Amino acid sequence: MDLVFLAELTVNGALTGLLYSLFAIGLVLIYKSSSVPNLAQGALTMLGAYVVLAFSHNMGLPLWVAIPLAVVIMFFVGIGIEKVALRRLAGRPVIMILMMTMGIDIFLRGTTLAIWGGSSRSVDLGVSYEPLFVGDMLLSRIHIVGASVALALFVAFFLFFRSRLGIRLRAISDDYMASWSVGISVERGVGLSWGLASIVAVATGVIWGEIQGVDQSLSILLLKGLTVAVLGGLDSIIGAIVAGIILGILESVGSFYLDEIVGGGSRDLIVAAVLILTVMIRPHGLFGRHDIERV
Amino acid sequence: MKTKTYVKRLAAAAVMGLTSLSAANAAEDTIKFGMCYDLSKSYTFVTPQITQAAQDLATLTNMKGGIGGHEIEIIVQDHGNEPQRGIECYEKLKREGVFVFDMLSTPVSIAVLPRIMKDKNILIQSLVGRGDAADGSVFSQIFPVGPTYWGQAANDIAYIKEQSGGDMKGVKVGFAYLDYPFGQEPIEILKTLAEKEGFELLLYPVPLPGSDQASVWTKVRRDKPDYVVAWLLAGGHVVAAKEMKRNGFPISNYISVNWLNEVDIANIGAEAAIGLKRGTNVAGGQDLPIIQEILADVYGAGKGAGPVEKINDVYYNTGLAIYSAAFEAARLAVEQNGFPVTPDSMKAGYESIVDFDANGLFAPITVTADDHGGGGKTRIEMWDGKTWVPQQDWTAAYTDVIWDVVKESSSKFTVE
Amino acid sequence: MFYGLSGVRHNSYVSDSKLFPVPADRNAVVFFLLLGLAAPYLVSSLYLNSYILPWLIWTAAVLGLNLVTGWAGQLHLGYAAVMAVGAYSAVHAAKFGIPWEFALLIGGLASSVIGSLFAFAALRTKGLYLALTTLAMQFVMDWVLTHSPTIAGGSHASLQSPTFALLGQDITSDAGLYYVAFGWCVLVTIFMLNLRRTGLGRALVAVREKDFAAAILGVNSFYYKLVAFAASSFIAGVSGAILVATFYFLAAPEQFAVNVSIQVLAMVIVGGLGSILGSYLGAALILLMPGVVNQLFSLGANLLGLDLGIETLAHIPNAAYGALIVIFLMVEPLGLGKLYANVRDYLMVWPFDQLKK
Amino acid sequence: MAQPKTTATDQILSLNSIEVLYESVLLAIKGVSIEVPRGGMVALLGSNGAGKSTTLKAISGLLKAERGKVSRGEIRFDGKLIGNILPQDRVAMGICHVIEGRRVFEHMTPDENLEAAAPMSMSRQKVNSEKARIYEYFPRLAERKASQSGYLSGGEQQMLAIGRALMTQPRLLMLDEPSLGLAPFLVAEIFGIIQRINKEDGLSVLLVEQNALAALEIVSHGYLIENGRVVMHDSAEALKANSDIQEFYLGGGEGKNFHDIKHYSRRKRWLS
Repeated sequence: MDLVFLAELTVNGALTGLLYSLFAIGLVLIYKSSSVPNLAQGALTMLGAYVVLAFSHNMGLPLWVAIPLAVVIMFFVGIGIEKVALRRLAGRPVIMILMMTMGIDIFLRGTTLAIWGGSSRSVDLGVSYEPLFVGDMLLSRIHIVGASVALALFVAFFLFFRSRLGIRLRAISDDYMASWSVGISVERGVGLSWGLASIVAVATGVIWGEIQGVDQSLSILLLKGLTVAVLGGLDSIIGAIVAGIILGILESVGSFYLDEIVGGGSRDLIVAAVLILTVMIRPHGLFGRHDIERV
Repeated sequence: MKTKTYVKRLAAAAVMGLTSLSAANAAEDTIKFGMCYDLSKSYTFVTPQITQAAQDLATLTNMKGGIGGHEIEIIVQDHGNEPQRGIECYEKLKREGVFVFDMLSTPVSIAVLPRIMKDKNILIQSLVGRGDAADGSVFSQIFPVGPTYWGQAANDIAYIKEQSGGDMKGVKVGFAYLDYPFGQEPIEILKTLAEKEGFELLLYPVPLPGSDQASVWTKVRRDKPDYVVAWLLAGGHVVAAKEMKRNGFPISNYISVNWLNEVDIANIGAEAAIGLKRGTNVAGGQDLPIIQEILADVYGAGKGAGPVEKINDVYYNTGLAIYSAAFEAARLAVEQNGFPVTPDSMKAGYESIVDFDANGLFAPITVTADDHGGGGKTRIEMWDGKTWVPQQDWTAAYTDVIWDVVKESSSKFTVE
Repeated sequence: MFYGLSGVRHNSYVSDSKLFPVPADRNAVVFFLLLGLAAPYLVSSLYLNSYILPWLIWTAAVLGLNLVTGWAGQLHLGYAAVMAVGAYSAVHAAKFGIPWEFALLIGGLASSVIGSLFAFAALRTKGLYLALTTLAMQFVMDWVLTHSPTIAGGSHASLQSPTFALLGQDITSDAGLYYVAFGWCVLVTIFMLNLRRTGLGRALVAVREKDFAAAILGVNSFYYKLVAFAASSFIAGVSGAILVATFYFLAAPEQFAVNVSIQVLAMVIVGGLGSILGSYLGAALILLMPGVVNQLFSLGANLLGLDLGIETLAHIPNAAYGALIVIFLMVEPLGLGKLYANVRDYLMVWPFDQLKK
Repeated sequence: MAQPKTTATDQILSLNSIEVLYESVLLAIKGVSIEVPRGGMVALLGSNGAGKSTTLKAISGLLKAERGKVSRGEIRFDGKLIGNILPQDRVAMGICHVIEGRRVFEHMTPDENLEAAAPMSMSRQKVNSEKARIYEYFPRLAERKASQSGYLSGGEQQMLAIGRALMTQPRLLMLDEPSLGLAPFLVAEIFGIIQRINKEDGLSVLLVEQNALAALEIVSHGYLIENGRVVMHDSAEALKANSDIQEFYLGGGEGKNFHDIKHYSRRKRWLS
């Protein structure tokens, strides 16, 4: 294998990885504010894409109208989920919170498919699929677009978390009680983070929907997203970005070699291995706080 | 409409619990087909069309007087691709007088197999499940009418051989497959053929659910295979088409498994898909006598089982193919042994199907006690931007090789 | 009123720590045991073999998961994988000619060994991290199954199970298979009931509540976690093997995939963490719900004259399954077992309910 | 039990025999009545677990976070009943509670800590001028305003917690054990600043302390809580002079043990 090829695998892996980061940012936002691991993020992603399609395909609106509309709707869906389901569980054992988000995941998926049916649809963002060569390396335009969105979101959130509202959200993630004591509405803050995560879900859903079509399989991104989030540290957005790149490269380059040995399909294995090893060796991930729960 | 209201009536009755059993047992003047389908999980890209086709065909047949004067009932239930629920569905319908079952899900078909064999009922297993079930001497109760994946893969190779001028030395064939039993199944036969014909076989596993193919096509671009045979499903083809474009692999050298339909074409883009090839078991398009009849008589009378747009889908044709063969078997059963139809007479009916093609819907099949596949002919069709154009006649290549594999595999199955 | 406590006096610790100190409970248990024994003569074969038999086996499995999750407090999202280990080992052993009694034992032990690997994860992590680790382990297991034809049974990934036999007698009748499931479920239940009264059971609860504190009191939390995982995995393995031997008749990877793990955990939660009765109720609810919901909806649609598409109808049970979990966690996080306990507590003192808080 | 003697208008805060239930079963406070005069400084004294923190949480509304609730009695702030008002709205009304254990936002800088506490409605300039005012009170914080708060010393963190509370523009500042774990000179410094804020801004202060000696130096009035009940209240001078108080809380006396305190409390209750 020559170097150009290795470089191409690496770059394309990193770009794909950034698309995982996109997903993981949604997880991080919620975990950061409320320490809830949101297993329903996959279903939210899928729902986000379906809502965009409902506006663009079913109602015939152009995408640049459909996406903002979906963003607004999903923002309130996210807030609603937090308010109805999660708020009551504050302070309950993590098993119940996990099960709750799993229940929400199953519910959202069932409802989405009951409304729109299971056959795959496509989002057309108008990104060209003509080959794009950089030197001898072939890059994917849509992946570049997606990676740019991920990085743009990262910058946006970086700035947001330095704004006054963002600082208040960070305060909530630091200390509930202290936040309450200085008049920060923790409920509203956590709700806001769910709303933001749902907006991220729309972005993720549209980009992944363009790449692989909109159907049930969008929710399967969850395992990769979780792995990226855990590797990055669960409460760190920069962590999600870096971990996404790492996982993407590991997957792309690693599976190239491993597939030969194990006879294919080693990508899932790599993801599972990264998840297990991270938890075993460094549960707080690359950028997570050290005080994260462990034995 | 008969079949549909029946579904609902049945559901209503079942709520009442035990009472439904005796009630359903009384209605023995019909011929029942039980479709325990996955309508909610992995097979949703195909099951709605197939159930619709089966119901429409039943309606049409009933409008024409049914089979030997007896109406057909189609009972549809969801099992969500879960073996557990598939078995529940089987056991329940069994007691309601159903003995012809169709599971359309590999895991569930596999799960009910032992029960079907033990109860001596009939399992329609076209297009899914185990390929070796074509061996009627072992799988006496299973009817995978139509080609197996093995036969289809072999025919793809035969087509490539034909295109390469009869000599496959130096030809590279890539095989992109979903990395689980569905996609892995043809590997054995492809390896055997590669040895026999001297072409180079390159394997490209695609992890489930098939949406992540970036590295596969990067490899394809470097390996430069002449053809890529693809055992993917639904969205997988759409991703592949995009990747092909990106990697400069001509879509006309892409030969898909039969699971690629008009929805996928629309998702790829009708223009972008021009030249794409598909191995198929049934004739595509609506230009078929049986579909015209359904459109006129069933949908014309407002009795369609679903939206009329869904008819324009090769999976609808596939459903028609499965059930026209099944109804033909039932017709023969009534003709030979009279009413009521029993599992034995149904089996005999199936095994006496000769040269049946449902007016050009698929290649003529002849089912025998040993060959439950019925010939296993497929053909390659090409998308020309508007419709599917057949590239060859119905063929069944390398039948000896396939039967070797079938026999070898079926010999491992023992009926307990 | 049913649970009249008057006249119930215990003169010794032995009698006080009896399994069922309240006579009404004892009577109910005897009643249900007799009902279980007589089931083949009372219930149609459809219900016996398609509903009750899998329900009993799943209940046994749920009890096993409850041991590790409900009692020892360790999250486990890879339970189905552990069941798969037992099922595949047992079937392979039986194919090899080993009598089923030993094959089941082998299945259980194999599961114990693999299941204990999960315990090592539990040594390092807990809560969310343990859940994620076990989930990843489930994926690894799924991968191994779909990529090892020798284990999974050829290119079709289906492994036929030899006819089930005990003491040299082939068991093929509906009633016979039912009794196997019934026997196993009763056995596991008795084990769990007794565990509650032993030091081991109390130690597990201590580990769940606060493993640091337990350690200070001299409870070796790692040892007990290991024991909990091993015992629960044994139950999982045998349950998996019995499920294949008496219900599926062949093993396939889909029977033990990740969604099954989630389903078993849902049974535990809906039934109630740590509740034995809840395990029965949770398994029943989750197993029966899809069919019932589907029928209710099509009935309702029929009555209202709505024309729900067949696809819509098929997805509704899933939505309802998710909603059920959500609603339970919102309304009664301790599950069906707790709901029953509330009623029982109320009736215990009825009509003298001044003890109510 | 002592009855409030002054009229409501003089009082910024008045508690009238409140009871607090945790988890609907555990009675943590059994009838506490307290008054804080406008612009005054009052101390709540008592041993560990006496119910001092619970009283503060009842006032600030933070009980909610611990599944507790005020089951009886009324809390008035500025004459208004506030029992059903959300904690964040009580802060907006002007009650700020500096909770026990400092609890700064550890992963943020002191500067961000202060910003987090500023009401969203406050203008940018006002935020900056408020910050400047707080840095003026606590020059040590100004020096370290860009470092991570988790790495500040205990005294600095306590100052930050108080400064953060001041950002909410309170009229009543409630401090829960500000001296806990701090060196005496730091306690003196912090108490000095509290006194200064009280004088300069007219801020009312309710101070919870175990360190009764230090507290009684700066407050005008003190309440003594035992077992969830107020057992004695008087002016700071009187309390300092009281022999029992000296013995149990100011470390003056010798020879009496815990049993005697209990006995004393009971007798006191009978008398009141």
